[in-house]
Amino acid sequence: MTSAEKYVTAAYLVFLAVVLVYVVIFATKVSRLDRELAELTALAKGTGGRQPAAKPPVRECGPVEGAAERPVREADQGKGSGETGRFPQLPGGPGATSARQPGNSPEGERLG
Amino acid sequence: MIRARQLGRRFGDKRVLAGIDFAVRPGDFVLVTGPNGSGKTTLLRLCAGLAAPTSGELELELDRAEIGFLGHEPLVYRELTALENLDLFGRLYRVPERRERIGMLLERFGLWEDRCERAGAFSRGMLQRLALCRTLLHEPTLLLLDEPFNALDQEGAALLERELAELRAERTFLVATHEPERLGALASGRLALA
Amino acid sequence: MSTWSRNNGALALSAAATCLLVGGTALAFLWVPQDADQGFSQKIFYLHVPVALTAYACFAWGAWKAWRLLSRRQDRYDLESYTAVHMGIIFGVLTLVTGSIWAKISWGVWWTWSERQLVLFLILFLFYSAYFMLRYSVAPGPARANMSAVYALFGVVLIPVSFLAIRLAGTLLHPNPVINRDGPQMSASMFGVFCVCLAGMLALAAALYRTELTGKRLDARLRELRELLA
Amino acid sequence: MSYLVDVATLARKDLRLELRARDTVPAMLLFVVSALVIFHFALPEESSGPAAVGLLWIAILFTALLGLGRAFMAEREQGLLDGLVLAPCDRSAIWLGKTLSTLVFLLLVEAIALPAFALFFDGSRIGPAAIAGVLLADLGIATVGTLLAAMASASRARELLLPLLFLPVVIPLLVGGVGAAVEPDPARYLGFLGLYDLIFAILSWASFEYVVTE
Repeated sequence: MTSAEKYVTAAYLVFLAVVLVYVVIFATKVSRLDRELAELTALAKGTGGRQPAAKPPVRECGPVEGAAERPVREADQGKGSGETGRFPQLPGGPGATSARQPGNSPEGERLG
Repeated sequence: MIRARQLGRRFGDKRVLAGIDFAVRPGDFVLVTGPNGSGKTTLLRLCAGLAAPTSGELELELDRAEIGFLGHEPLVYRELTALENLDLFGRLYRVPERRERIGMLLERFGLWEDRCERAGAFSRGMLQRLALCRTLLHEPTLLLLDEPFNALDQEGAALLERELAELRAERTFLVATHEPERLGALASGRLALA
Repeated sequence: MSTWSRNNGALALSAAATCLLVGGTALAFLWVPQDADQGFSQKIFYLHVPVALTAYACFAWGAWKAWRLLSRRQDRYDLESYTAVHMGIIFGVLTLVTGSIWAKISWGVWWTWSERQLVLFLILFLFYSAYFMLRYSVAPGPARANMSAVYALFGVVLIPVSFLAIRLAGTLLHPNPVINRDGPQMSASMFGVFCVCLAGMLALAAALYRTELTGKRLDARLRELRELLA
Repeated sequence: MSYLVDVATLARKDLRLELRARDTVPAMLLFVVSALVIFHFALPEESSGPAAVGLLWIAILFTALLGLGRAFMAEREQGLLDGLVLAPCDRSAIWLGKTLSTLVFLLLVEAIALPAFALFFDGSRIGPAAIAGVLLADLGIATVGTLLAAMASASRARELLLPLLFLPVVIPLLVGGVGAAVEPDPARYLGFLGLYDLIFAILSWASFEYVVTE
């Protein structure tokens, strides 16, 4: 093999190596996604019913997520089940007329 | 004047505002209340156009010249004097009879003696008053005030209440505050964020 | 684009990429006559230049998506621009490696400042590495998307300007520039095979781009789901 | 017309801030002179040949980098960019105002740096073409640099990020500047610098709005 042939084959091998490394990195990413999905489906099964979500098991903060688990805020309670977040009812302030726009959905008093 | 449908804002993974619906019509005085971190400041920044919603829509019928925004930061240059700061923003907002208006505002907020003082030398309360002067400088039709009373002393708070009562008639307000009862009389509506 | 057509698109593209690349390389080594003056070493030409052109295509695609982001204001373009630039820098690094191998064969040195394409890719590599530094140091959100888009647009404008600068610098650094083969004269068959290799490389880039984009969208959706359920 | 008034207001504000604080220009001056001295000791035999011009240009680029690092310091530390973005003026006026003030600082520093270079190294290199090259390149440095400074100031590691963003983009300026000073017929290089300034000034002017708003 002349030196030129060695180098040309080396170039093609480098190209192949880079593509393979890329595929390997992408595979690890897919497996991480798969593990995460499994975790979430377990979470979903666990809180399928209406009772408030048990405090989710404290996950060690993976370098990617980073955000520590925050207890569910009251307003977000209805989020998962497709309702819009409702706000706690406030005793109507004296003379507080509602700045609500017409035709607001009755179930949540946004304002006033 | 402002209409929001399912307004939401997320910072990275943290969802600060979700599914907010509200409308503010001209002449309203809406109080925004809620604990720290409930997104009051973010809501005001969205209305001021300083931040873009990541979900939902926000309609604003005003252009920037008619909006007065008072945030946690006084938004004044510490190296410049009070007069120079107001003069800078006066020019940018093309305020007619700039000098008289600046003089009147400084007088009204008790900053006239310190007008040639560097803003850096001001106390936190004086900076808040200077920021209020800057916010009211161009007579905005919509006022977005984020906890305007913090760092104000007794006299400053009284000044502000008088000012708000005076402007209540012909201006629209969206005020985030921790003491809603202080402005309860003026309020025409309330938006509670949890 | 519905997910059905997106997944099949990636599949079709990768299939096209594999057969085009394998076919092109086979033709290049077995069927095409050797180059008159360069002999066997000219074969690397069928790899180095397609990879370089694909890198340009990826940067241009990233800039096009960035332009759409700034004009259309939809944040899905941010992810697409980011993935395209990511593809571009991968092919850019490949170009640098194969280019230095080509320099080693032709002139016996691993790096030469007289090969304009190579120097341009070095500058682009520096430029787009800063693109990723910028993205990692700004908090995710509309602000980051806008800035990355503006930077990607700068990049694509920088390519011709830098190439012009390198040509000017060429006469500056060493007055007698080495004869530089911008585009070697190729016989019809060589050009044909070259086009096959180029098409294969572009298809490969498109396939990788599509799959990586799906991966990133999956990431985003999972994060949303985690939030809803958490 | 009012656009220019805004630009003038903002530029005057920056100049007044600098006069009041007096921290950027003196620092840049000391930096450029000490850089030249260091280059003399670092490359003793180079200090007469054409490479000396290269040393001048390296000093100019890194001094500009120092100045640009401080360009949006006040706006970022006190959150003042919001104040400027809220103003009804066109956002590119903020960019143009800052570019003009940066340009003034750069010219002030070069008014000292060029004579110092002539003194330390050989003055024959500083011909009219070299000075024209420096001026044209300053335009490019100020326009692109201001936009990149605004980008870098939005990130956490702004001192680290600005050089990374800035240096690859100004390589063509370096080539044009050095070429204008060294080459016998500098016309091509000055033309190239002009082209660069034109292209990147328009691009920066058009895209600044997206860098400071969401």
